[in-house]
Formats: sequence, C-alpha cells, structure tokens
Amino acid sequence: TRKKKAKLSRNDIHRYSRHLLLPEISVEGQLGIVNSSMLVVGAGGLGSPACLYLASAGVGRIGVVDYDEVEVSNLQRQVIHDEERVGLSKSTSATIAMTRINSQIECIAYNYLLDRSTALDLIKQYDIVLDCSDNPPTRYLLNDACVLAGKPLVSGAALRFEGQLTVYNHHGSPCYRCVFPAPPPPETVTNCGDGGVFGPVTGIVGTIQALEALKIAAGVEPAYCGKLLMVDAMSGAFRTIRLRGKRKECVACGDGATLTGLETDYEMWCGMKANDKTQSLAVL
Amino acid sequence: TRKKKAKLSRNDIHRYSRHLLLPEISVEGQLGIVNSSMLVVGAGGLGSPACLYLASAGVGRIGVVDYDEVEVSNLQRQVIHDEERVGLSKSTSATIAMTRINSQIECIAYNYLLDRSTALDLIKQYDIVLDCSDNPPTRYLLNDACVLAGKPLVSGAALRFEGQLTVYNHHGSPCYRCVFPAPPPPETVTNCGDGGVFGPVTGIVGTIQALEALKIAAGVEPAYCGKLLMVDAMSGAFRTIRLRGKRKECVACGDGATLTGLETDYEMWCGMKANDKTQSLAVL
Amino acid sequence: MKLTLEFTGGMELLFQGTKKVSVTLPEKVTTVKTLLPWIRDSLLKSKPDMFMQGDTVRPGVLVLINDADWELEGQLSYELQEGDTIVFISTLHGG
Amino acid sequence: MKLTLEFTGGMELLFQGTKKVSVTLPEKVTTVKTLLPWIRDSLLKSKPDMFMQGDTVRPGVLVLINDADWELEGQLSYELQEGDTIVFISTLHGG
Ligand SMILES: [Zn+2]
Ligand SMILES: [Zn+2]
Repeated sequence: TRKKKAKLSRNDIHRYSRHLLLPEISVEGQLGIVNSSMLVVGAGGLGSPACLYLASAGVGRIGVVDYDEVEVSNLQRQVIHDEERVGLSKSTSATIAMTRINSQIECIAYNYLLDRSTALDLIKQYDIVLDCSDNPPTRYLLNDACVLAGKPLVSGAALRFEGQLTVYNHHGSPCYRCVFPAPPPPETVTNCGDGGVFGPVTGIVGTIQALEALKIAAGVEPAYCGKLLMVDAMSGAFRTIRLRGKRKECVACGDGATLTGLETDYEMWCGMKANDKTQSLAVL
Repeated sequence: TRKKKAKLSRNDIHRYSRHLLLPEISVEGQLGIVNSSMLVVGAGGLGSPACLYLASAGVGRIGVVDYDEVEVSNLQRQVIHDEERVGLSKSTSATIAMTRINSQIECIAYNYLLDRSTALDLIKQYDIVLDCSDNPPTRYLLNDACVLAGKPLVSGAALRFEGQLTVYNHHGSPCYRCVFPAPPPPETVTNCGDGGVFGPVTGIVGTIQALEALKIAAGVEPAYCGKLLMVDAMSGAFRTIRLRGKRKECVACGDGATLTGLETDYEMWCGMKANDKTQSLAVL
Repeated sequence: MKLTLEFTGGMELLFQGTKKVSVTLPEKVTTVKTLLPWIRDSLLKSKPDMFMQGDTVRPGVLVLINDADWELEGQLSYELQEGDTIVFISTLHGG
Repeated sequence: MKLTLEFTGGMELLFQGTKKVSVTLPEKVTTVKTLLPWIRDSLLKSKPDMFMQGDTVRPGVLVLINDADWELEGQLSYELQEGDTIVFISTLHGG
C-alpha cells in the first residue's frame, strides 16, 4: 500500500491553495484528501463528475469499476468520456481523464462487473466507496460489502429530472438494507436507458457525491449521513429528509446480523441482471 | 449565422436518446437545444462544468470568453482543463474539451477580457448568457449588455463552501441592477484566490447553471427565475428564496431606464479591476 | 381531515403525473395503515401492485411523514393529524 | 420580541462565524429600520461599515424576511413579528 504523506509538497501547496485557504480544510484536511483512497463504482452519469472532482481535489488513489464500454449515447451526460474514447472501457477512459487532470494521483481501472467474488477484496483496499451504479443487484452487493468491510458508502441515483443521495453506513447512519430490506419488484425498476435522464441531473448528484466523500476524507462531517437529499431539477426543489437510524433487525448491520460474507445471489434475489444490457423491460 | 435544423439527424437521435425519452424534452426540446447558442463568460470553476454539460447536451453553438490562462492552481476545481493545457488560454482549452466530447457542435473561444467595447456585439450573437465570471465589474457589464440585448442571464457565484444562483432578465424576473443597484464596496469583495473555494461547490453551481440554460433552450420554464438558490455545501442546505420583481426605478430595465449603451466605466464605478490578478486585497 | 399527499421518484406516474394533491379523508381513515388502501382504492387508476403489497407499500417505496422517514413516526400505526404531508418516494436506481 | 437572525455568504465572518442566532429584542426595536442599528450596536464587534451605510445595509447585502427578498415586505418599514427569521446575505462574486 501507498505510503501516507506526512506533509504537503511545495507542488501540493500550490495546486491545492484554494483548499488550504479554507479554515475548515486547511493543511490537515488536504492531507486527509491526498492520503485517502476512494472506489467509484460506475463511470457513467454519476461517476463522471464524481471522478473529475475527486481527481482534481487530489484524492491519492482512485479506483474506477465499470464493465461497460463508452458509446456515443453516453456522451449526452457522461462528461468524463469523449468521442475519441468511444469503444474503450469506461473505467480506462475515466482513469485517462483523471490522470490528465492530476498526474500526482494514482488511478486504477477495474474493467469488470463487480460481483460477489470480487467486491469484498476490492472494497477492503479503499477508504470510501461511491455508489454510482445503476441497478439494484449492484447496490445491494456494494452495501453488503461496505458493511462487512466497515466503509462509508456515498450513494447517488438519478432518473429523468430527479436525483437522490445519502451516505450509508457511516457514523451510525443506516445501511441500504436498513432502509430497503427487500428489493423492489423488477417491473418497478427503471434505468436511464429506459426512462431517460436529463444530463445535468446526473452532474448535480455525482458532484455532491464527490463533495460528501471529500468532506469525509478531510475530516469534515458529511451533510447527508442519516439524511436523504432529493433533487427535483424540474421545479428546482432540493429537499432533505431525516432517515431512520440503523434497524435493529437489519440482516446486514443490525444487532443480530447474519451477514458474514457475500452469500446472496444478488441478481437472483433482485430478479434482475446487474448488467443493464439484458435488463427486463421496466414499466414504472 | 448557422441554419436552424428542422429535424434531428439519425446521429442526433442516437446521441441524445436519453433526452428524447423525457416527455418534457422530447424531439421538440432537443431541437430547441441543438438550435440554440449560448455564451459562457468565464471558463473557471463555474464555467468548467457548465461548458461540459452544454456541449454534451448538444447546444449548437457555444462561445467561451476568458482572458486568462490555465494554471496548475486552477486544476483543483476547473475540471474542463488539464495539465497538458497549462499555459494555454482557458477559452481555447475549454473549446478543445467541448469539441472532443461533441464534434457536432460549434465552439468558439474568445480569448480576451470582456469589456464595454466588445460585450454588446458579442452577446447579440447568442441566445442565452451564463455568467460564470468572478468579479463585480464584469457582472454589471454582462447584466447591462443582456438587458440591452434582451437575453436571459443565468448567473452563478461560489466562494468557500457557498454558492448562489439565479436567472436574471427573463420572463419578468429582475436584472442584477434591480437587486443590487449599487456596487459593493471593494473591500467587501472576496474572490476565490483570496478566500478559497471547495472544488465541488463550483461544480454544483456551474452544473445547475447549465441545467437552467438548457431548460430555457428546450422551452421548459427555468426554476430560478425571480428566485435565488443558496447552496451551503458544509451543512448541505439548499435554500430557495423569492426575489423582488423588476424595480420600477432600475436604471437598466425600469420604466424610465436611462441605459442606452454600455457607457458606465464598470471598473471605476465598482472601484476594482475586472482582472482579478490586480484586484485589491479583500478583507471580507 | 385534510392532508397533502406527494408522489415522487416516479410514483407520480401511477397517479397521472400528479406530484402533489390535497385530499379530504373520510372519517374512518385515521392512520397510515388505513390511508394506504384508501389511496389505492380512491386515487390509483391501475397497477395497485406497483403501490402496495399486502397491507403496506411495496418494496422500494419510502414513505415520509412531514419530511421524516415514517419509521421514525411509527410507520403504519402513525395517527394522521390535520395538515400532515405524506410523501411516497419511489427509490431511484439509475446512474 | 424574539427573532432568528441568520448571516450567510460571508456576512457571518463579521459576527465571529455565527450563522444563526436567536435574539430577544428590546421593546423599542419594532421595524427593520430599528433592527439594523440594534444589530450593529449589539452584535457587531468591529467594521460597522461592512454591515451598514447610512440607515440601511451596505450595497451588496441582500436582506430576507422569512425567505423572501425584503423589497417584497416593505424593506426598512417592515414591522417585525414574533418568530420572524431575518437573513443577511453577502452576495458572492467568485467563480
Ligand atoms: Zn443495515
Ligand atoms: Zn433592472
């Protein structure tokens, strides 16, 4: 593993000067950021701005997982990719862009579908996980792996003109299973390919995911621990609501939690594939 | 001037399919976007995400004005630039990035400081203006030019952990001078170089500027006409407040408006330079 | 009793796109437990399974009582108050 | 009378970083016109010019009365009500 920096280099001080001026961040907070590692799951609409802001801010090691390849219809909102990289794996495309912005950080592309056999080992290597994925099986898998590994999960989602965001499994906040113990019926799940999404909505949510992850790394309390942010980009309403605490009976993080590994077959349990290319037709 | 498209090409339909699926946008709204032109003033923290999302969404012609050059300390938040383009003019750097994302649109770099002699002619060539600048003289200049030319002004600002956003001069909303008839004392003005700014805050505000501009182009009513959005990224509070209507006595847009051209010496009137490199030391 | 109901995250598509509606409840509807079937029978035009399963909301729907997760307010047993706002949110999964 | 005062956009830096404070006003403070000098004299520790000019706020400060621009509420002549929230916003210019 990478050695922690004990102090900022002269280059760091110049590059991150706009952060160092902030009393809430200052040298200590920026050191927290450059010494942190984050895993971004999904290099699509949410992952694009998240990766851009994490790399810019100087997160020391950034992993990006995505099994998919860049295609032209992604470019309407997935602003980390470009036409030249159409056909390339999204994780590779994202790491290329991040390295161009900041050569001082380490960027690692994982060009595969996150599954039970890989998730836990991978997540253990990172401090903070950003859920920028697009389907329930992956969201439950990530949740369980984060609970088992004790990592905060900064979760975002977007569809049409709406977005949702919260920080699971951090400082007493509930996990995804506490709030949603059972998976949604497959016919109620709509992805962006079916329902559409207005580009900047994914931008707003993904950028706030980066904001929250960076605050955690900098030692600042995130705003959406135990709270859900709901964005309605059509009306311009941003609404924050209080979520329940951890559920005592939660199988993942409750008092008598039975989860000891990633034994669930997440795709079967959710009744749908984690790969949206074969997803069943959604009606809602 | 560019010829308006009467219908979307086959490529457009594929590229913008996630917008076409949205009943509020659909073919008509996307045609509005591809036939629109927008001027982004400032390719910094706000202009970076704004340009990325405008280009991705397919705005037909995007102009970017910035007199400044990319430097390393910009890369902490100005995610449209990269290390290789350090030293290049920001407007050129931004147009390179936008063209890489979307070669179907026209991108024009204006590598100069917007001033009285150039502003009005330039703004007349665009449908919608985004104020992504960083100083009061430029903000008043832009406002007056937009009032004279009858263009909506999507205005954003960010500092430290806070952001502000509104749409001036559109569908009866006030202009910048209606709300702020007199310029702030120079010693109360802080820029990001003096006060610092947390990177994702500029990302959130700049992305919402793109959202609002795209909604106007698509024929959807923007959310922040006559309303001010205030973002506090530390507490996670998004607050929307009602602004006054047009002020009858406004010299720019009021009943007896005396503004007939850009006669004001904006820098002298504000007591400060529009070029932040020579800005006086700010204390608040 | 008068309440405000809101539907978001796609739930509104079950209610002809209605995002917010004021309703006057019959006297027998006093709790969330009785509110759910009333909404299903009075406001929903089709697809009741997309709204309820058994005597509660279907998985993937979050209910808010005055901007707080209904779990904090007693869930189904919550006694409705004049002027309450009850929000039904369909969770989003897209990215 | 009790009010809530909020300071944002950098205004809080004039008040030792206080973003929100509950205050109890003396009886003679009944309007925004009398509230401003009371804040200046009672809460502000230094730099009164950064807060007021003449009998109103300095240019570049927006005042909100219960989440609405004070121009909509009568500006200086607004009669304060028990429980009002008055917000002072310093406009941001950065980008
Ligand atoms: Zn749990
Ligand atoms: Zn005006």
